[in-house]
Amino acid sequence: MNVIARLSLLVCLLAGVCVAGASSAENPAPENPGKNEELQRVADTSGRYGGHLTVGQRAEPKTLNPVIATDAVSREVIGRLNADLIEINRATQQTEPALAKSWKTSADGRIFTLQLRRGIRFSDGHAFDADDVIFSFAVYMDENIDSPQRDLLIIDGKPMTVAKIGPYTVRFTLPRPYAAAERIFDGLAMLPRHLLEKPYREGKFAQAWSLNAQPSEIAGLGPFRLKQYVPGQRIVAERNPYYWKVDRDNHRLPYLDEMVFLFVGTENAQVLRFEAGETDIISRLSSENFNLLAHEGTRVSSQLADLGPSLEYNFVVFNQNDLTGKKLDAIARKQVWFRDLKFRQAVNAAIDRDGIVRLVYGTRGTPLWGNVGPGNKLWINQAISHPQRSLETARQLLKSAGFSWKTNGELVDGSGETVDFTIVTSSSNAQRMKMATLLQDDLSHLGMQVHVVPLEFRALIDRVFQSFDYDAAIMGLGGGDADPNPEMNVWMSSGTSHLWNLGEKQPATDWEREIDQLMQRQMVELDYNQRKRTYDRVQQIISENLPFIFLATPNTLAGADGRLGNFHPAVLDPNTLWNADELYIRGGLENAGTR
Amino acid sequence: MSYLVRRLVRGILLLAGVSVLCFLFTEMAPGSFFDEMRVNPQISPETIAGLRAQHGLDQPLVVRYGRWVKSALHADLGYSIAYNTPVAPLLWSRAKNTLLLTLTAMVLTWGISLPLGLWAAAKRGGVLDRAITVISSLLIAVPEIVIALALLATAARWRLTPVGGMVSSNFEELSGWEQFRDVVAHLTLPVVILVLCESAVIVRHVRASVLEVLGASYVQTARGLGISRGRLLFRHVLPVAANPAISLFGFSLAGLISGSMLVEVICGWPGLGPLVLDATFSRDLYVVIGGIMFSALFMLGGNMVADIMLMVSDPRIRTGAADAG
Amino acid sequence: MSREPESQNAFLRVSGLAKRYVRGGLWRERVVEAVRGVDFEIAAGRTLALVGESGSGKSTVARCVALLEKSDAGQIWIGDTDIASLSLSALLPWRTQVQMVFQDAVTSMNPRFTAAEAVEEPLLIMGKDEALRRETVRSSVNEVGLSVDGIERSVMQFSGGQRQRLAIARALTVRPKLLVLDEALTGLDLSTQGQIANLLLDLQAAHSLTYLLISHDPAVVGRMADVIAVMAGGRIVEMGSTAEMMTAPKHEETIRLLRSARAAQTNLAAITGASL
Amino acid sequence: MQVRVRCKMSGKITWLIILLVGLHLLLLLAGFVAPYDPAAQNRELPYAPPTRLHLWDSSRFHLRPFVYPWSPVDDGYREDRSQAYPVHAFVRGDSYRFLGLFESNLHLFGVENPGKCLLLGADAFGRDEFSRVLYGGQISVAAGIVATAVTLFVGSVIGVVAGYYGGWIDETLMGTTELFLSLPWLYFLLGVRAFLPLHVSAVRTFFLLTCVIGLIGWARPARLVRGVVLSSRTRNYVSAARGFGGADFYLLRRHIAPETFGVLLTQAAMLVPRYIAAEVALSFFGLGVNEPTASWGNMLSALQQYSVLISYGWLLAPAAALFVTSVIYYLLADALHSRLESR
Repeated sequence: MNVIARLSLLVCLLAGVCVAGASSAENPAPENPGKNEELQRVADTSGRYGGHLTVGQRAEPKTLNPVIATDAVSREVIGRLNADLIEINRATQQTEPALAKSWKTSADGRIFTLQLRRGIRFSDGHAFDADDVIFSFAVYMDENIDSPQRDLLIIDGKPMTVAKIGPYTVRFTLPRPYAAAERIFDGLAMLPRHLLEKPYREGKFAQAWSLNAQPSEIAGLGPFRLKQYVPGQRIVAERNPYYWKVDRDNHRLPYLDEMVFLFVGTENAQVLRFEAGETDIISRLSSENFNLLAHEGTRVSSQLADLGPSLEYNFVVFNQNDLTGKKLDAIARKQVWFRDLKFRQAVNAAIDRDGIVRLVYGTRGTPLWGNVGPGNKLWINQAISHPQRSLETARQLLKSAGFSWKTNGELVDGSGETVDFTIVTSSSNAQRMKMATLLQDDLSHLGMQVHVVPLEFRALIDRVFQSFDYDAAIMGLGGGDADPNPEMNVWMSSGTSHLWNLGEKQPATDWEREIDQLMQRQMVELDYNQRKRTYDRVQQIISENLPFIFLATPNTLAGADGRLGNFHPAVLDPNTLWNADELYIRGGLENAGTR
Repeated sequence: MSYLVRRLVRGILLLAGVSVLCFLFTEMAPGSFFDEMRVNPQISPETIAGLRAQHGLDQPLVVRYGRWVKSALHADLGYSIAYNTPVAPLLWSRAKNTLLLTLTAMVLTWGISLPLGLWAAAKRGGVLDRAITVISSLLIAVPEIVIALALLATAARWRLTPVGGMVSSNFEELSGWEQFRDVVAHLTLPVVILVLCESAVIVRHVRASVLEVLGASYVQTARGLGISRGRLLFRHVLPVAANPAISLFGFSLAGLISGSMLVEVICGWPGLGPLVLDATFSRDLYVVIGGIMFSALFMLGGNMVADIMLMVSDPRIRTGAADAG
Repeated sequence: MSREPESQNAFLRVSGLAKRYVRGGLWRERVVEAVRGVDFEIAAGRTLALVGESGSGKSTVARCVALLEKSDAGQIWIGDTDIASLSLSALLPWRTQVQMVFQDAVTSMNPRFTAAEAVEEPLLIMGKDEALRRETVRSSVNEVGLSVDGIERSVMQFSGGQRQRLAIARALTVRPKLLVLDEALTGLDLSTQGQIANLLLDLQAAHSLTYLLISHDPAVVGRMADVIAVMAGGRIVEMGSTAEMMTAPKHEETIRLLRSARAAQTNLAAITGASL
Repeated sequence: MQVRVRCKMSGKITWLIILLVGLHLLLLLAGFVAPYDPAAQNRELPYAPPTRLHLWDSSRFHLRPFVYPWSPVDDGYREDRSQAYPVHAFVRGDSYRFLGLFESNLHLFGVENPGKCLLLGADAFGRDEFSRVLYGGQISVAAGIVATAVTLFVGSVIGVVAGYYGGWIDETLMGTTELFLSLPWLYFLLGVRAFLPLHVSAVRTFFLLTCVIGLIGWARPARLVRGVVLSSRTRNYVSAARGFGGADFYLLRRHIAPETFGVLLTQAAMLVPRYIAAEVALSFFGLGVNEPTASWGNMLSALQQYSVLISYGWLLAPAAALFVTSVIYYLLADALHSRLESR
C-alpha cells in the first residue's frame, strides 16, 4: 500500500513537472523590436521577464467589449487588453502620448491632429493604422449602440468629427473649444477593424466580444491579450507579444507572462485571499482591512501603500427638487428648511468631521469642506476655510432662522413643527452607513430628530434620481479624472447629476446661475491658470451655499505582494493596474510557477 | 390520473406561476440595471434611455413577459443585460459547480446527521446527546455568515485549505490526480460550512422524530418483548421516524441549487450564488428569473422524490391517498 | 347460548354491496374491486361470521357496515333504512347503532390517552355531559370485567387482553345494537381469546347484541357464530349455519380454510401475542 | 420508573422556565440593568475592548471592584492607571423609561464620569456593547418569537389541512408551498420597502419585519407537518373515532394535531434563533432595524466585515446572548416534548 502510494506520488510529481514544463512554453515570447516599429521607450523602467500576477476582483466581469462595458470590473480587465490614443499618466495626472505618438492643437483649440505610431500591431499581429481609429470612433458615436463613452464625444450637443488625413494621421474637430480635450481620449480603446467590422455591419456589435468569445476573435493594443475565460472563476490574459512599449534596455514590455483576474466575490474574500497569498495585488482597500493587513503581517512580505486622500467625495444632500405634482407633501413641507441656507449652514457647523475621519476611516481619511479634496493637487482651492465644528454657531444660525427649542430639547421651526427628517444611504456601503449614524448623533445635539434609513443601492438611486421621495441622502461621487470637466453635469443647473435640484429649466438661485456661467467659461478656457481661477470661484460658491455638505474622503489604499516590482499605485483609477505593462516579479522565473 | 401525470401538470403550472410572479416582483423592486450609470456624471440620461430601449426594458410588463416566454421555449430563458448573452448557458456553466458543491455537502450532511440523531435519541440525556444539543444550538444561533467567515479566517490563518475559488490558478497544468486533489482541497471549506449549518437542523429533527416513535405503542410493546436495541432502532423505529426526515431530505434536494448561495458568495465558489446575487443587486432581471426558474425546477424534482419516498416508506399514505381520491 | 332460529325479521340486511379502491400508482392507476355483490342478513341477537383469506374482502364489508367507508353500490338495511344511501350528517344517529371493535386494540386507541379518555371518546363526540360520561365509562368498564381503579392510567400500560376489553367497553358506551368485530380476537393468546369470547357471548346475551364477526380462525367462528359466510375474491362463495359449514363444507375455499386452520391449531401454542 | 422520570422532567422544566423568565426579565428591565443609553456614542473610544474589573491596585485589595479608563495608544487601548473609578450599585445616569412607563435614571451599577464601565467593550461608535445587547434583546427576542409563532401557525394550519384532506386540496396547498419556496422574496422585500414611507418608526419596522419573515417562512413547517399528518390520519384510532361519528375538526384536534407537536416544537426551538439571526441578512439589504436602535441582528451585521470579526472578538456578544437564549428555548422545547410523550 505504502509503496503504491509513494509510486503514485512520484508519477504525479513527474507528470506535474512535465506539464509545467510544457505550459511555460505556451506563453508567447515577446517579439524582438523591429526596425520600422515606432515603439514607445519607457526610459526609467527596468524589470525582468516571467511570472504571473493574480488579481482578485470583487465581481465577475460582464463583457470584454470596450464600447458597451459599464461596470468597473469589466473596464479593469478591458483596460489591460486595450490601449488609447492619448493616456493620462496616473502618477503625474498629465496626458502623455500612447497610440498617438504626438498631437498638435490648432490655435483656437478646436482641431486636434494626431500622428499615430507606425508599424505597430494588434495582439493578433494585424497592423494598426488610421482606418482602425476611424472605425473605432464610428462605433463609439453610433446612436444605435448607445455607448456610455458617446456622451464624452458630444460637446454642447454636437458631436466631434473625425477625419483620416493620412494612413497614420487623423484629425478631430470639436464643435467648440474645449479645455483639456486630449483627456477625452483616455479610456477610448482603439478597436481592430479587421475583427469587428463584420459584426458591426450586421448590427450585432453589442453581442461581440462577450465573455464566451474565443481568444482568437479578440485583439487589442494593450499589454495583454485574452488567453482563457473560465465562467465564474477567472480570466487569464497572456503577454501581447507585439505590444508597443519597450523599457530602457529596449526589451519589449510587458514583463509578466500572464495576468490572472480571479473573481472572488466580496471585499472580505478579496482580503482573505490576498492574506492567504492566493492573490498578489489588492486595491480599494478599506481602512480596517488596510490596518488589519498592516498589523497582522500574516503575509510573508507585502507592500502596502497609503496614497493619501482619494478623489471620492462624500456629502449630505438635502432634497431641494421641485416636487409639484409628485404627491410628496410631507417632504415639500420640510423643503422650507432644506432651502434655508442657514439651516444647511447649521447642519454643516454641527458635523464632527474629525470624528468621521477617525471612526469611519480609522484616521486614514481627510475631512472635506469643498468638492475638490486635497487629493486633487492641481485643482483644489486652498483658500476655502475649514471652520471647526461648533454646536454653538449652529444653534445661533438656527435661532436666527426662526427655529426654537421645546422644553424637552426638540427643535421646532417657526410654525411650531418639529424638525424631523430621514437620511437615506446605501446599505452596501458600510462607510456611509457609519457617517449617517454619526451625523444623526451630531444633529440630535441640535434637537433634530434624524432617522437613518439604509436602502439597497438601486433603491436609493431610484429615490434620489427618479422619485425624489427622500429628505436627505448621504452619497458619494467619485471622479474618474482629476479635471473639472467631468464635473460639469454635477454643477451646471441643467446637469444630470445636479442632485439637489434635478432637471431645473433655469437656475433656481443666483449663485447657481453664477456657477453655470463659471463652468461654461472654464470649459472653453485653454489657459490653466485662468481656468484654475475660474474653478476656484466655483468651489468658493459651493462651499458658501452648501448644496452639498461635504464630509470626508477616504485615503487611497492599496497593497501588493512584496515581490512585485514597479508597484506604483495611484490615486486615479485603476489605482494599481494602470502600469500593468511595467509590473514584474522580483527574483525571476523560479518563483513564478509556484502558486 | 396517475401520480406522475398529476405531478407533471402541477409542475408546469408551478413554473408558470413562478415566472409570472417573478416578473411581478422584479417589476416591484425599484431601480433598473442601467441606474448605476446615473451616478456617473459623464453619462447622459438619453444614453441610458437608449440602452433601456435596446434591451426592451421600456416595454410594458406583458410584452416583456411574452418575449421571455418565447425565449424560454427556445431554452434561452431570456437574455442577460449585463453579459449580453442568453441566460441558460450562463446559468448552466455555473449550476454544474453548484451541484458539485451541494451534492457533496448533502451526502456528508445526511451521512453524519442521521446516525448522530439516532444515537442521540437512543442514548437520550447522555453525553453525546447533550453535546449535540449545545453544538447544534450554537450553530443555529450564530448567523451562517459569521460561521462562514470565522472558518474562512481560520483556514486562511493556519493555511489549512485554500480560501476560495474552485481550482488553483495553475489547474490546467496539473495531472488528473492532482486536479482531483486540487478540487477536493478547494471544496473542503465550503462543504464544511454547509454541512455544519445544515446538519445542526437535521440532527435535531431526526432526534425528535426518533424519540416520538420510541414513545409509540408498538415500539413499547416490542421493547417489552425484549427485542435488541439495535434491531429495535433500525427495523422498527427508523422506518417510521423517517417520515419528517424524508420531508427534510426533500428540502435538501430541493435546495440543491438555491441553498448554498451565501456560502458560494463568501467562499468565491463559482456557482449560481454569486451570479444570481450579483444579478439581483444589478437588476439583471432575466438572470435572476432564470436562476429562480432553475431552482424551482430542482425544487419540484426534490419534492417529488421526497413524496415518492414517503409513499414507498409509508404504505398507509398510499392507502390514504386512495381513500381520499 | 341459543341456537334456535328466531323470528325472521333480520336486524341487518346487506344486498349487492360493492366497493372499489383506486390505487394511485407511480405510472398508472389501478382499480381494485375489493367487494362485489355481497348479500347477507343477520337476525337480531345473532352472530354472522365472515371468514376468508386476507384480501378476500371481508374487512371491507366490515368497514362499510360499520359506516367507516362509503360503499360504491348496494344497500345496507337496518330496519327500514338503507344507511348506505344516507348523507354523512344523516348517518350520525345510526353510528350509535353500529359499533366496531378493531383487530388490533393496540393501535385502535390513541397511545396518548388514558384508558378513561379512550373509553369515553364516543360519548365526548356525541357531546354528552361530563357526569353522564363518567358514569357510563364506569359501568362499561365494569361490564367488560375491568377494575375502575386503574382507568386513569395510560392505555399503554394495559396488556393486550385488557386493551381489547377496553375497546369493547368503548364500543358499549353508546349502547349499540350491532357490533362489528373485525378480527377482534386475533393476536391474543389462547386463554385470553377464550376469556374475550366468553365476555362477548355474555354481553350478547345481556344486551341482545347482534354481531358481525370477521375472522379467519374456525375455532373462534365455530364457538361464536350462528351463521358462517365464506368470502373469496370479494364475493360470498358459501353461506350456511355453523353446524352445516363445519361438518359438511361444500365450496373448496371453505374446505381449504378449515384444513389450514387445523394445521395451524397444532402450532397455536407457539404463537405468542406479539402483534408485530 | 415511568413516574420517577416524569418527576425529574418536571423539575427540569421548572428550572428552564425560571431561567427563561429570568432572561426575559433581564431584557425587559434593560433600562435599569444597562449602565448606559444604547445610542450614546463615545467617539474617543471606538472598538474599546471590555473594561477589566479590578480588585487589586498596586498597593492593596479593594472589596469594591474598580476600573481604569482606556486611553488610546498606537494600535489599540491601554489602561490608564493614574485614575481608578470604583463601581457603585444603584447609580444615577442616562435616563430611560422604566418598563416603558415612567422616566427614571437609576441604574443597577455604574462608575462616575468620566470613567466608563464597558463590560462587553464598545462598538465602532464607542457605544456600550453590554447595554446594546440588553436593549437589542428586547427587539430581537420579541421579533423572533412573534415571527416563529406566525410561521408555525400558518405552517401547521396549512400542513394539517393538506395532509388530512389530501386530494386536490393537498395538491393545491403543496403547490403553493413550492411556489412560495421558489419565489424571489428579496425583490418582493425591496419592493415592499419602496412602497413604505421612509419614515417608519423602529416599532413599526419591527412589526413589519416580523410579519414578513413569519409569513414567508411557513412553507417548510407546512411540509413537515403534512408529512406527519399524512401518516397519522390513517391510524386505527383515528378510524375508530371517525366510526363514533367524530367530525373532522374533532379528529384534527384530539388525534392529529397532537402528533405534530414534536415536529412543531423542534421547529420552534430552531426557528426562534434563526429568525433572530435572519435580521443580519435583512439588514444587508437595508431592511433591518435601523440605527441607532439596537437589535442583535443589526449588531451582528457589523461582523460581516472580516476585519471586524478578526480584530474585535467582543462584538460577538450578541451571538453569545442568542446562543444562550436558543439553548434555553431548545432544552425547554425538548423537555416539553418528552413530557407530552411520556403521558
